Amino acid sequence: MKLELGYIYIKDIQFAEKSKVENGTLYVNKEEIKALVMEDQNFKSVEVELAKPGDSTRIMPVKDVIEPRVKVEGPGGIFPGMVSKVQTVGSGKTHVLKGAAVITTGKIVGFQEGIIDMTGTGAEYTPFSKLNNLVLVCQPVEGLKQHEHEKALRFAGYKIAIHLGELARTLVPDESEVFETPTVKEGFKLYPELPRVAYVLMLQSQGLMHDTYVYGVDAKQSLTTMLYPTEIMDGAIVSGNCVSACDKNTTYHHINNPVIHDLFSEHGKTLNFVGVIITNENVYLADKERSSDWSAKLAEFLGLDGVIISQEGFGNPDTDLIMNCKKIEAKGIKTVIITDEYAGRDGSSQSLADADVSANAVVTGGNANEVINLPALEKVIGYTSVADIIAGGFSGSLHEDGSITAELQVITGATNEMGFNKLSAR
Amino acid sequence: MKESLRSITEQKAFAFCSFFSLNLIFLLNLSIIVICYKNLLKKSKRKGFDMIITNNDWVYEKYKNCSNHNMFFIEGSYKDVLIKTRDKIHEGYELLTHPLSSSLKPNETPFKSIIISENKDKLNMDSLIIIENSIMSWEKFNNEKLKLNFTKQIIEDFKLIDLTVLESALNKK
Amino acid sequence: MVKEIERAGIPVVHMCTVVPISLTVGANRIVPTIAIPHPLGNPALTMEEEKDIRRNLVARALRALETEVTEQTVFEK
Amino acid sequence: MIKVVQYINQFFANVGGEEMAHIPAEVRTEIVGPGLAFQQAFKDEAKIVATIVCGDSYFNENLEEAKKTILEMIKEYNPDLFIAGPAFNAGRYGVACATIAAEVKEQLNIPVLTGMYKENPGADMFKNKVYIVSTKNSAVGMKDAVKKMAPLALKLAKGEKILSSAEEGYLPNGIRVNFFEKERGSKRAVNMLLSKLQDKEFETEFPMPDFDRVEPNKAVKDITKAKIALVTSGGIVPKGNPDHIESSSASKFGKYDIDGVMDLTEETYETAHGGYDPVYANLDADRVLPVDILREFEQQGKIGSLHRYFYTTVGNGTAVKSSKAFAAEFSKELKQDGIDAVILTST
Repeated sequence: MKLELGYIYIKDIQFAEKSKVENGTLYVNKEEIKALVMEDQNFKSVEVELAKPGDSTRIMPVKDVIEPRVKVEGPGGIFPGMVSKVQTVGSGKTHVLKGAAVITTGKIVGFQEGIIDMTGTGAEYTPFSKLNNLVLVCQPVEGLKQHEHEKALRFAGYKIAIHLGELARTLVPDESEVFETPTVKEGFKLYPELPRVAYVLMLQSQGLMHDTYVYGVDAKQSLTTMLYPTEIMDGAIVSGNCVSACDKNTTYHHINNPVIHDLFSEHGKTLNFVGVIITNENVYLADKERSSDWSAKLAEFLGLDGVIISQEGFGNPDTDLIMNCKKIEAKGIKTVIITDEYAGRDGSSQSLADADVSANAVVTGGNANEVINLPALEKVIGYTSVADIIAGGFSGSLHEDGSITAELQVITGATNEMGFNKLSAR
Repeated sequence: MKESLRSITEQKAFAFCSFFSLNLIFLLNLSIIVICYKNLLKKSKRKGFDMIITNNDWVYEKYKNCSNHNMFFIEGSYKDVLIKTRDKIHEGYELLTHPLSSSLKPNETPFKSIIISENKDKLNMDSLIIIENSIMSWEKFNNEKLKLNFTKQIIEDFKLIDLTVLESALNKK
Repeated sequence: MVKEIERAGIPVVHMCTVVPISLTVGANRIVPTIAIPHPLGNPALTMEEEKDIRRNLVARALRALETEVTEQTVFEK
Repeated sequence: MIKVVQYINQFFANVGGEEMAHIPAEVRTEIVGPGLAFQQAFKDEAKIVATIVCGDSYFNENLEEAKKTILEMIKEYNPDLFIAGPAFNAGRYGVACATIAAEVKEQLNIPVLTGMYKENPGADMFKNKVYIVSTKNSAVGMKDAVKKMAPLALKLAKGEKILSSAEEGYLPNGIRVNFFEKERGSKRAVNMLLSKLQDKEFETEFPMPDFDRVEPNKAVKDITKAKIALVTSGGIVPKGNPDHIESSSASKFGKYDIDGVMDLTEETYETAHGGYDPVYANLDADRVLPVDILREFEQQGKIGSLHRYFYTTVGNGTAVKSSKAFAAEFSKELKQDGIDAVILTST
């Protein structure tokens, strides 16, 4: 399967009469976006705001971050089975508004967290402070239940991202990149000497506000299975997970999965990137056993030499991570696992809730309990009072002057477990 | 841990019941339990089905009369639920759901529901390691006492998340 | 703990319920016991029956101390 | 100007090799051996005002005495910073450096720094107590060691914030500190996998706990003559827990006299352990500490005798907290009391 990504680099975002992309600036008609969102009667009202790198702006609580893309050639559309029809994506050509993003924010439940600061200390810990963001602040109608509210917000984000992506359909990309994954047979023929490597991608799947969708299917209902890496670049996986801001994967993380990109950069040179094994992190322990059994079985069946495993979330996924690692190593397949840590505010506690001697190669995204101070910023998009009951924060977190003292775990994407950031710990 | 005298004697009675087959002492103990603690002890017990240990009244109300689950309601904290689960595992019950389910941290959500198997057996190593690590994780997070002022709405949100996360496992039946 | 006693030159038998942990911490002579809250007894039985179980377990521990071992050994009976 | 005292052994002070390892501690006011390299690195920010030279054998064989005299010597100069070594892979020298550094830090409360190869026994013993810079395994690595130790030493003396072990070059000490790498996590993972696949050396960013091995002792010749001692991590203590042993991660162990005690009863003994349901142990502590049976065996001549004292602590939690220090201490006592074998019970 072969896919060409055409990057249209976005350096600025402005409101304007007509939505269009012109020499690096994304112009957005505010009313047009509002009208689109309000098509969903679950919403009472919506605000549309801009947040650009360096602005003295704080966005919270952040539900999801989505990158505008459009399929210009090849079957299917972005977010298959979710927004577009169910069709196998991942081949042909896709254009990307690289440097832009749609951010959804909204109070689904009182305690939800997730901060993006566009400047100051907080900006260093989230990749989204470097993007030109269109932020949707949606108010639900009275009495809307959490399930419906979460779903409405999720789809609002996708809809607007797809709408903005359309603006790039006819543009000429500033830069293109081609990704190709051979079939297993071709792979053997093309790269007989290279080590066969796959990526085991663990998806959060624990229930309301903890779910991930693959071609529209809730991951907790699926057995471990395979994807071509390029399918993920067309939005085959989307996030419905909005708890534990620092290590949940946003839709932006999924569609720009760093492990996939870095494995492709070595593909055909030092390794043969065979594909992606996706597996879930269910509450039921028997599911954890079954899913990790299947990951190991698939890894063996594909004749792999090595895998990279990334988990998502805190606590119980450590058990799945160690199960996947142990069982795959037991097949004689070498593993490297990517995780983050909750080592306490002084860094002296046990980082993971599970451990095994076979997990001897670990990459860490940092200690999420580290306390940081976020300066007061001029503008806040979203709901300021939430910071008081924000995970990792405490009532003292939001000071009168608007500054916040809280743990790193309140920052969206801060200790991402796909290895999206450079933050680490020793 | 707010483990009152009531629940200690309740544990002893419960342990005796599960060991004896249906004979006089069992019935005697059961009746004693029923008489003394009927209102306090919102607990129903049928053999052969899995058991939900919870301090979330939404879970209790919803599933107390449901045919294929026993309920063990605890008026206490997230940690009390973990400690009760650990004692059960020490007695040979098996853990069916992960005690650290959901991404909510142990010093944030006050509610936790856990399912254990009803069929007693030899000590289950995996269950033991998971419950002990979960208790250590609870201790680790609660080094920092979060001074969170929960409104009624937020308490209900936490109850809802605990219920829905539990149901993502219950629908397995 | 068991390793430090062994290191001090005193033969030691580790009577414990969770054998895998005992192996992990390096015990060389291990006797598996009944249950965590009551390793050398069983409250469901009479006092005499409990003492009998305890007697067998302790006897087995003494036998373990009298047995030469070259590696970690679990004395099942 | 930061005043520094450095500790080195007989070899680095050019007194001699193993044959001179017995020399007691002495003070030199001129700069000696590695001190030159350190002084150059300090330029005028710090000055080595004295160097303590001590033989490795002397230090390790007269531990208490050596520690006391060296502390006195150091106090005289009341330095702002104390440096020991670097010891590279010299075992006894490494243990001496780490021991004296920890002692100075504890007693004199001044910043201390030492350095050695990561496999030096001194490293494992003290890396969680004092900063130990990771050096090469021989004196060939002196230049590199000073390049790492000098700046970190100055930072410690000036009370500046100490960054992660990866940035400052000290051995990981169990305290996780965040920092920004050059490459993103996924790239580091790919590189790590490639090294692992090619069986090249790589460094995990989060080490999993592991356990070393101790060989089994010879069996007891004649159990009927043997003096048996009881030890437990199940937390059995006299009623009321007189020494207040904590219910988890205990900070002490108990030593209790059971002379004449034939049976542990609900009125006399209980458990302090917080890691399991205490009901059964409180009802009859023999279920954890089999005193009743051992007394029976003692009378029947099946064992020589049951030791007068039993030792107890609380080993709470699946990852059994290595109460290494307790066991090392009471094992010495057991040895002195002529104990032939120990029965250790755990819950």
